[in-house]
Amino acid sequence: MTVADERLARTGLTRRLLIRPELGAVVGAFVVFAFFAGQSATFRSVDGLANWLDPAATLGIMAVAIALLMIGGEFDLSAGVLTGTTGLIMVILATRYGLSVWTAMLAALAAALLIGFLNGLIVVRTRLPSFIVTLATFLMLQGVNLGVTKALTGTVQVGGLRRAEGYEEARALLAGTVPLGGTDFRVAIAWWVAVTALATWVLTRTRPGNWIFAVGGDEQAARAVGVPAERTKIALFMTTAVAAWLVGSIMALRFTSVQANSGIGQEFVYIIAAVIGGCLLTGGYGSAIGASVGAMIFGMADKGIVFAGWDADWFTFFLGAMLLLATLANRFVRRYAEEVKR
Amino acid sequence: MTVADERLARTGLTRRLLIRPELGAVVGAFVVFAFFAGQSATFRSVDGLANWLDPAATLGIMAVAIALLMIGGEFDLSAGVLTGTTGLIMVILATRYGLSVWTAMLAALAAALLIGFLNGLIVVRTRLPSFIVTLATFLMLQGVNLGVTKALTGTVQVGGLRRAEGYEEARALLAGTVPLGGTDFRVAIAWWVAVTALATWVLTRTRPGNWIFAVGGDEQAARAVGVPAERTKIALFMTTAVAAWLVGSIMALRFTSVQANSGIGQEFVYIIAAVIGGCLLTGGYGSAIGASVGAMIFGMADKGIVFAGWDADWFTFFLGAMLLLATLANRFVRRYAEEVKR
Amino acid sequence: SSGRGGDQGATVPAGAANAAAPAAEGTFAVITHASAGDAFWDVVKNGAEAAGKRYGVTVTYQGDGDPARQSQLIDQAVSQKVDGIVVSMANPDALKEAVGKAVAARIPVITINSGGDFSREFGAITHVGQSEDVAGRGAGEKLKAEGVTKLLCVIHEAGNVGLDQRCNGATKGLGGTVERLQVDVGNLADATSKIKARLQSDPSLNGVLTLNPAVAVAARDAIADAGSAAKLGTFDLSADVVAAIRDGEVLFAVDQQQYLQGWLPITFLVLYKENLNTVGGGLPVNTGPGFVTKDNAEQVAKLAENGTR
Amino acid sequence: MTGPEEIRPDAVPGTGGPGTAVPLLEVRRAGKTFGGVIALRDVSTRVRAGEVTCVLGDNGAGKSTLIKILSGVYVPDSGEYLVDGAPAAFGSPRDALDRGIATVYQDLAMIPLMSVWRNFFLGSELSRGWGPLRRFDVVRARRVVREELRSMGIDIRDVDQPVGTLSGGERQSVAIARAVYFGARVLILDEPTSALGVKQAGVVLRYIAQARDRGLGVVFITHNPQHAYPIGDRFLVLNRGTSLGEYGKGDITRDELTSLMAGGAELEQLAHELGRPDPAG
Amino acid sequence: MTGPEEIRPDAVPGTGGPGTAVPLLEVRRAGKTFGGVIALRDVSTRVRAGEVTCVLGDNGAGKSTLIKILSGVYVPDSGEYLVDGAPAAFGSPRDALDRGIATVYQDLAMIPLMSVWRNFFLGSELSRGWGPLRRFDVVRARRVVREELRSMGIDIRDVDQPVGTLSGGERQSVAIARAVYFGARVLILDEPTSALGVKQAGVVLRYIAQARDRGLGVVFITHNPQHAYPIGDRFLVLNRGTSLGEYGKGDITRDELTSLMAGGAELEQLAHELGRPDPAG
Ligand SMILES: Nc1ncnc2c1ncn2[C@@H]1O[C@H](COP(=O)(O)OP(=O)(O)OP(=O)(O)O)[C@@H](O)[C@H]1O
Ligand SMILES: Nc1ncnc2c1ncn2[C@@H]1O[C@H](COP(=O)(O)OP(=O)(O)OP(=O)(O)O)[C@@H](O)[C@H]1O
Ligand SMILES: [Mg+2]
Ligand SMILES: [Mg+2]
Repeated sequence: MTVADERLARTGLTRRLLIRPELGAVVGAFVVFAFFAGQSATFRSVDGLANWLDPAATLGIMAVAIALLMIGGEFDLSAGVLTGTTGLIMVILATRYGLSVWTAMLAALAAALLIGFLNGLIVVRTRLPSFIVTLATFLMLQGVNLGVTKALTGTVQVGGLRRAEGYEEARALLAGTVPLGGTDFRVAIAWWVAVTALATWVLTRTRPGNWIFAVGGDEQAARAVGVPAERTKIALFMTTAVAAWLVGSIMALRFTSVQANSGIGQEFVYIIAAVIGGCLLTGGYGSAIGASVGAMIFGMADKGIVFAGWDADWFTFFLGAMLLLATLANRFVRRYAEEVKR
Repeated sequence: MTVADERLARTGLTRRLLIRPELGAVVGAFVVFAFFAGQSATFRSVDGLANWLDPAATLGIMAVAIALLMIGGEFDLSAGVLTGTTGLIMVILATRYGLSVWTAMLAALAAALLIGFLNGLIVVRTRLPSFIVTLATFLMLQGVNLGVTKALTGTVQVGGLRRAEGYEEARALLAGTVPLGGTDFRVAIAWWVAVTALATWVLTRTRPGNWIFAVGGDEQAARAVGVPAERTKIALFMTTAVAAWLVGSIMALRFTSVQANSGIGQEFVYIIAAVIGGCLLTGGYGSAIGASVGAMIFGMADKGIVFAGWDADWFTFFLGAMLLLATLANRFVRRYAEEVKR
Repeated sequence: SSGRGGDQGATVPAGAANAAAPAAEGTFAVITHASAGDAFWDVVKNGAEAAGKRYGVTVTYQGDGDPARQSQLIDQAVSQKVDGIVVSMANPDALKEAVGKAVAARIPVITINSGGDFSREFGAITHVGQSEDVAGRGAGEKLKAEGVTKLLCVIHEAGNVGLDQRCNGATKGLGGTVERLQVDVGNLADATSKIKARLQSDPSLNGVLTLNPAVAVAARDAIADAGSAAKLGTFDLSADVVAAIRDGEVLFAVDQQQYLQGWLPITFLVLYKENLNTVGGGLPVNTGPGFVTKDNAEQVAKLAENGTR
Repeated sequence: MTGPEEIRPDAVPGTGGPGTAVPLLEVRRAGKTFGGVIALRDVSTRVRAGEVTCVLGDNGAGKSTLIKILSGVYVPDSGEYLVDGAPAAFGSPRDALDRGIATVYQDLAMIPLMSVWRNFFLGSELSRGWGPLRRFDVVRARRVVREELRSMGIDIRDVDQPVGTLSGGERQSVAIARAVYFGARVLILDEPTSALGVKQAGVVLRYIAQARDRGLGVVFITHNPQHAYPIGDRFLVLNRGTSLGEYGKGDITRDELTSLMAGGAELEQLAHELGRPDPAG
Repeated sequence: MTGPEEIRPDAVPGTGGPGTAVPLLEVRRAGKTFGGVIALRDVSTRVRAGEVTCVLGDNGAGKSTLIKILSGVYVPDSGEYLVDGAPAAFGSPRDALDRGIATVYQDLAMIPLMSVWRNFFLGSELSRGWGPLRRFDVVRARRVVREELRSMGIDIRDVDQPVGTLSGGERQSVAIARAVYFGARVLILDEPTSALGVKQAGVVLRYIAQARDRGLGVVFITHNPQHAYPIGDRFLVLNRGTSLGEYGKGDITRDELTSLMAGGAELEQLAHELGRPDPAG
C-alpha cells in the first residue's frame, strides 16, 4: 500500500503473519514439539530429531504433492499404493531383468507418469469424482502389485536390489545419510525441503500456480476466463505420481526389497497431513509449506508417543488427541489473528 | 405443470426417470448384476442372492446415514469404528457386568448418541473440518476399543454373548433369519430397507430434509434464511451414530463376539457406497436410495468376485475395475438422459 | 453360460504332476483370517494350491481379517456346494454359526492354525497346525535362552487376534517384561523410526520380536541405527530375513512350516472324499514350531525365495 | 399477492400515523470491522412502520454490511441495535426472522443445487400432519411458488429446476418473492432490482409500496435514483463506511438526492459525451 | 410486451457506415437447449468493429445464454457461429480469448477464495523471466490492478483481499476492469452496470465508448434504457428465447426503445402510483 487508507485498522506484523495458513500450522507444530520435548529428553535431542524427521520427510514429500492436487480440487487415493508399485517395478526390473538401477528407476518413472496421466484423463473426461476414479486405481494397483509379484516370485515381496548395478550411487543420492551434529540425517529430508520449496514457488509465483488455485476454487469460472483446466488437472495428477515415484524409489533403495502391500493405507495419511496444514477439502485453498508442516505435526505426534513410552494399546487414542489439539491450536491462533481488534 | 410451455422440449418418461441420481445408480447395479449372473450360477440363485444381500444390508444402513451426513456437507470417519465400539460396550456389559442384552443395547445407544453429539458439537463450534474432527474421534475410539478390551479381557476380543439374558429375542429381531424361497434371508435386509425408506422420506418430505440439503449446499445462505444449521448438523452426526449402533448391535448379536479392531477401515467403504450412489463429496446433493444402491453395487462386486472364483491375489484389481465400470455406466446413462435431444 | 468359474469346479489343472494320486474331482475352499498379501498366509496359500495341483482338484483361497467377512466367505462356499472347507478360526465364537452351517450341509471342514480347541466341538474332522500362542511361546523361550529380559513385541496390525496371540505367547515363554509397539506395515520407514525411537528412549530393552519378515528388516535397521545391542527374533521368512539370519543380524525366525497347513488339509479332504479317511483321531496334527537359525538358514534360503517356507 | 392498494397503514401497537411510534428497528453508532478492514463506522438509522428507508451510497460504502447487521447475520462490533425500542442481540438470522424481519440479500440468496420451490420455503417450510407425521406439504408448496412467481411476471417453466440454472434475474425474483411472502413486519431488500428487467423492477417497486401500505417497515437499497426517490420516505447516505446524514423526504428534492448519489446529474451530460467523437477532431 | 409496430427491422446484410467490413462475430439461427429447457431458438446477430450491439430483453429471455455462445462457454446446439466470416468452433473460452474476445460474465465472474490481483490476471498472467524461470510478475501485477481499479473510481484497500469478501459492486468492477484491460477486438459485457453505483456506472459507460472508438466491437447487455440508448448502435431484442428483431440506431427512437424494453414509459406513471394512497380511502 502506498498511502494509508482510513478504512484499514492498524494491524501488527505478528497478526499479519499469523493470518497465513501455513503459520497457523507452524504454531500447532510448536505446541506438539514443546509437549513431547517436555515428555522425553531423547525426543528433543539431535538424535531424536534425526529419527522423527526421517518418516516425516517421505510423508512430507507426498503431502506437498497431494496438497497441490487438493488445492486444485481433486483427490488421489492411489498415491500411497503407487509408491509401492514404482518400488516394485524398479526392484523387479533391476533384479530379475538385469537393468541398472538408474534405468529401472526411469522405467518406473515412465509407468508412474502414465498412471498419473490416466487418472487425470479419466477424471477430466468422464467428470466422475476423482475420489471414485482414484479409488478404482488404488484397488486395481493393489491387485496388480500383489498378483504380479506373486506370479513372478511366488512370494509377496521382491528383494535383492543390493546386488544391482548402480545401487550404491542411487542409494547415496536418495536414501543415504549425512552426518550432522553427531548424528546421521537421511538425505530424504533434503529432498523434502527441496520439494516443498519448489511447490511453494510454483504455487505462488508462476502461472500454473495461479491456475491450480483457480480450478480448485471454481472450475467453471476458471475455464470461462481461459484457464486450461483439463491440462492443469492432468498435470497435477502426474505431479502426484512423480512424487509417489520419488518416495517409492527412496523406500526401495533404503530397504532393498519391496513388499506387495507397501504403501496401502498411506493415501489417507497424506490427505490428513495436507488438511492439518490448512488445505481445504473442497479445494481452492491451502499451501505447500502448510502441508509440509502438517506432515511434521503428524510425524512428531506419531513418534512422540513412542518416545514418551505411553501404552501401545492406547497409541491411536493419543494420536487422535494430539491431532485434535494441534489443529485446535492452529485454529485458535488464526481466529485470534483475524478477530481481535486493536 | 398445468399448461405446456413452448420453451420446454418434450422429454420421455424414461429420460425423466433416468435423470434422477438414484436411477443412474440402479443402472450401474443392473450392469454389475448381469455381469456376475453370467459368470456364476450360484450368484444368481436365491441362495446366492441371500448371500450377497447380507453384507450389502449392513453396509447399506451405514451408507444411507453417511449419505445424509454428506448431503449435509460433512464427513464422519469415526462411523466404522463406532460400530465396533457399540458392539464392544454391549457385549462387555452383557457378559462381564451381567446386564440383559436389552439394557446393554440401550447403554450402547446412549454412548453412541453422546459420541455423535460430541462430534457434531466440536464441528459446529470450532468450525474445524469434520474430516479432521472425526478422524481424531476415529483414532481415539480405536485406541479406546483396544485399550479397554485388552485391560478387561487380556485379549483383543470379547465373546460369550450367547449366554446373556435376552440374547435369543434380540438376535431374532436384529440378526435372525427369515426363510424365503427355500433359503434363509437375514432380517438385517429388512432393517436396511426400512432405514432407506425412512431416510428417503425425511430427506424429500420433511422440513429437516430440506435443511439437510441447504446446509450442505451453502451453509451461509441457509443460515441467512433461518435454517438452524448447527442443530441440523449435530442431528446428522447423531443419526450416523445411531446407524453405527444399529449395525454394531446386529453384528455383535450375530457373531456373539466382537474384536477390538472391528469396523476399522469400513468408514471409507461407507463413503464409497454413498458416492457410487450419486452423493457429491462437496455436499448438497445426493439421495438415500442412491446410497443404498451404491451399497448393493459394492456388495455385489465384492461377493461376485468370490463367486466367480477369480484368484484372490487379484481380488482388489477386479473390485476396482467393477467399481469403475459401475460408476461409468451410471454416468453415461445420466449423460444420455440429460443431453440427447428429441 | 457358466462354463468357467469355481462353482462348476473340476477344470483340469495345467501340468498337474498327478502321478502319485489318481485324478480326483472336487472343489475345496481355504478361508483364512488374513487378507491377501500377508507373508505368512501366502505360504499357506501356496501349499494349498500346490496340493490342489498335485491331486487335480480345484482349490480356492480367500481370506479376511474381519470375522464377519470371513464368515460370509464360508457362507458363500456353502452356497457353492464345495466339497470341503479349510478354515482358520482366530475368532471361533464368530465363526461358530457359519461353520455349523457348513457341517449341517454335510461339507467336511478342517480347521487350521488357530481355533484347535473348538475344532471338534464345531464338527470339524480334524485340526492342522497349532495356535499362534504356542508358536509365540516357543519364540519367547528361545529369546529367554539368549538372555533377553525385556522384550519389545512389534505389532504391525493393531487388534489382529493372531498377532496378539503371538505376543501373549511370547510373554508366557519369556517370563520377563514384554512391551508392545504398534507400527504400520505399509510404511517401513515409519516402522523403522518407531522401533528406533522406542529403543532410544528405553535402553533397558534387550530384545525385539517382530511378527512379519518385512518388519524384521525394519527392526534390524532400527537396532543398528540406535546402536542398541537388542537381540532380534521374528516370525516367518523372506529372502531378506534368511540373509539376515545368516549374517547374524537376526537370531531366528519362527517357522510353523505353514506350507503344511495348506498342503495337509487339502490332502486330508481329498482322502476323506475318496476314501472317508480321517487323520489324527480328533487330536490336532502339529506342523511346528520349527526355527530357522544360523545353522539351517542355508538350506532354507532357497525354499524361502520360492515361497514354500 | 395479497394487500390491495387502498389499505391504511396498519395500526401497529401505539402508533398515530407513520413516524410517531417507537421505531421497529434502530441502530445507534453501529460499527463493523473484518480483520483489518473497517466496513462500517458510527452509523445510526431507524426504520418505522409504514415507512420506506432508502440506503444509498457508492460501491463498497457499507450498505450490505449495515443490512446484515439489521437482519442478524452480523453482530455489530460497536454501537447499539434496538428492536421495538429494546436492545436486541440476534444470534442468527433465525432470531431476526422470528421477530418478523425478512431479508433479500445481495449475495447470500439461494442454494444453487436446490430446486426453486425448496429454496422458496427454505427455513419456513409449509407443513401438514402432526407429530412424527408432520411433513413438508410438497404439493401446496409447489403451487404457491408457481403462483407467487407468476404474479411477479416471472414465468418459471419448472419449479423443480435447480436455482443454479436460473437466469440472474429469475434468481433475484425468487428471493424477492420469498421475502415478500414471508415478510411480517420489516422487509429488507439489498439491491433487489439490479438484475431485473424494467417490467419486473416495476413489479418489485409496487410490492414495496404495497408492503409499506400494509404497515411494514421497509429498508430498500438501490443505485437507481429513479427507483429510490418516488418510494422512499427517508434517505440514509453512506460513504466509505460512514454516514453522510439521513434525510426525510421533505428535506431533499429529487435532484439533490440524485446529485448526492454521486454525480447522478452527470448522466445527461454523459449521454452527449458518449456520442461518437467528431471524425474531423 | 411484444414488438412495437412502427419500427423497421434493420436491413441486415451489407450496410454502410461503420459496418461495411466483415462482421467480427456473427451468429445465424443459433439455438441452445439444456436438458428439457429450450433457452435460445433461432437467434441471429452480428457484431462489427467500432460498433456497440445492445442485447435487450426480459429476465430469462436468453441474453446470458447468447453471450456464452459468443464467448465459447457453450457450443450452440443448432445454427452457425462465424468469427471474421469463417465458421468457428470454440472448444473453450480460451479459444475465444485467443481470438481477442474478452467477456464479463453475469455469474461466472470470479474465484471467491483468490485475491483480487490473482483473479484479475487469471488466465493471462503477466510473466517475466525465461524458460524454467519464467514466472508470474507479482509486483507488476499488483501495481497494474491497483491502478486499473483506481481509474474506475474503485478504491480497493488491499489487492490481496479475497474477492469473496468484496462488495457486490467492487467484484463487478474488478471483472469489468479485467475485460477492458485484456479486451483486444471484441468486448462482451453481461449486465456490467447492474451492481454499480451511479458514478461507477458512468465510468463503465465511458469505457465502452472508448473501446468502441478504438475500433473494438462491443456487446452490451443492460436493463437500463438510459444506459443502452446513448451508447448502442444496434439493438437486438430477445423474448422467451427467440428474437423480436434487430434495430439500427436510426430505426428506433429512445422512447420506442424504452417502451420496447417492456413498459419503460410506465416508470413515470409508476412514480405517481407509488405515492401514498389517500388516507381518506
Ligand atoms: N467478510 C468481509 N471481509 C473483509 N472485508 C469485507 C467483508 N465484507 C465486506 N467487506 C468490505 O467492506 C466494505 C463494505 O462492503 P459492503 O458489501 O457493505 O458494501 P456495499 O455498500 O454493499 O457495496 P455494493 O454497492 O457494491 O454492494 C467493502 O469494501 C468490502 O470489501
Ligand atoms: N444450465 C441451465 N440448465 C437449465 N436451464 C438453464 C440453464 N441456463 C439457463 N437456463 C434457462 O434458460 C433461460 C435463459 O437464461 P439466461 O441466463 O440466458 O437469461 P437472461 O436473458 O440472461 O436473463 P437475466 O436478465 O435474468 O439475466 C432461463 O429461463 C434459464 O432458467
Ligand atoms: Mg452491497
Ligand atoms: Mg443473464
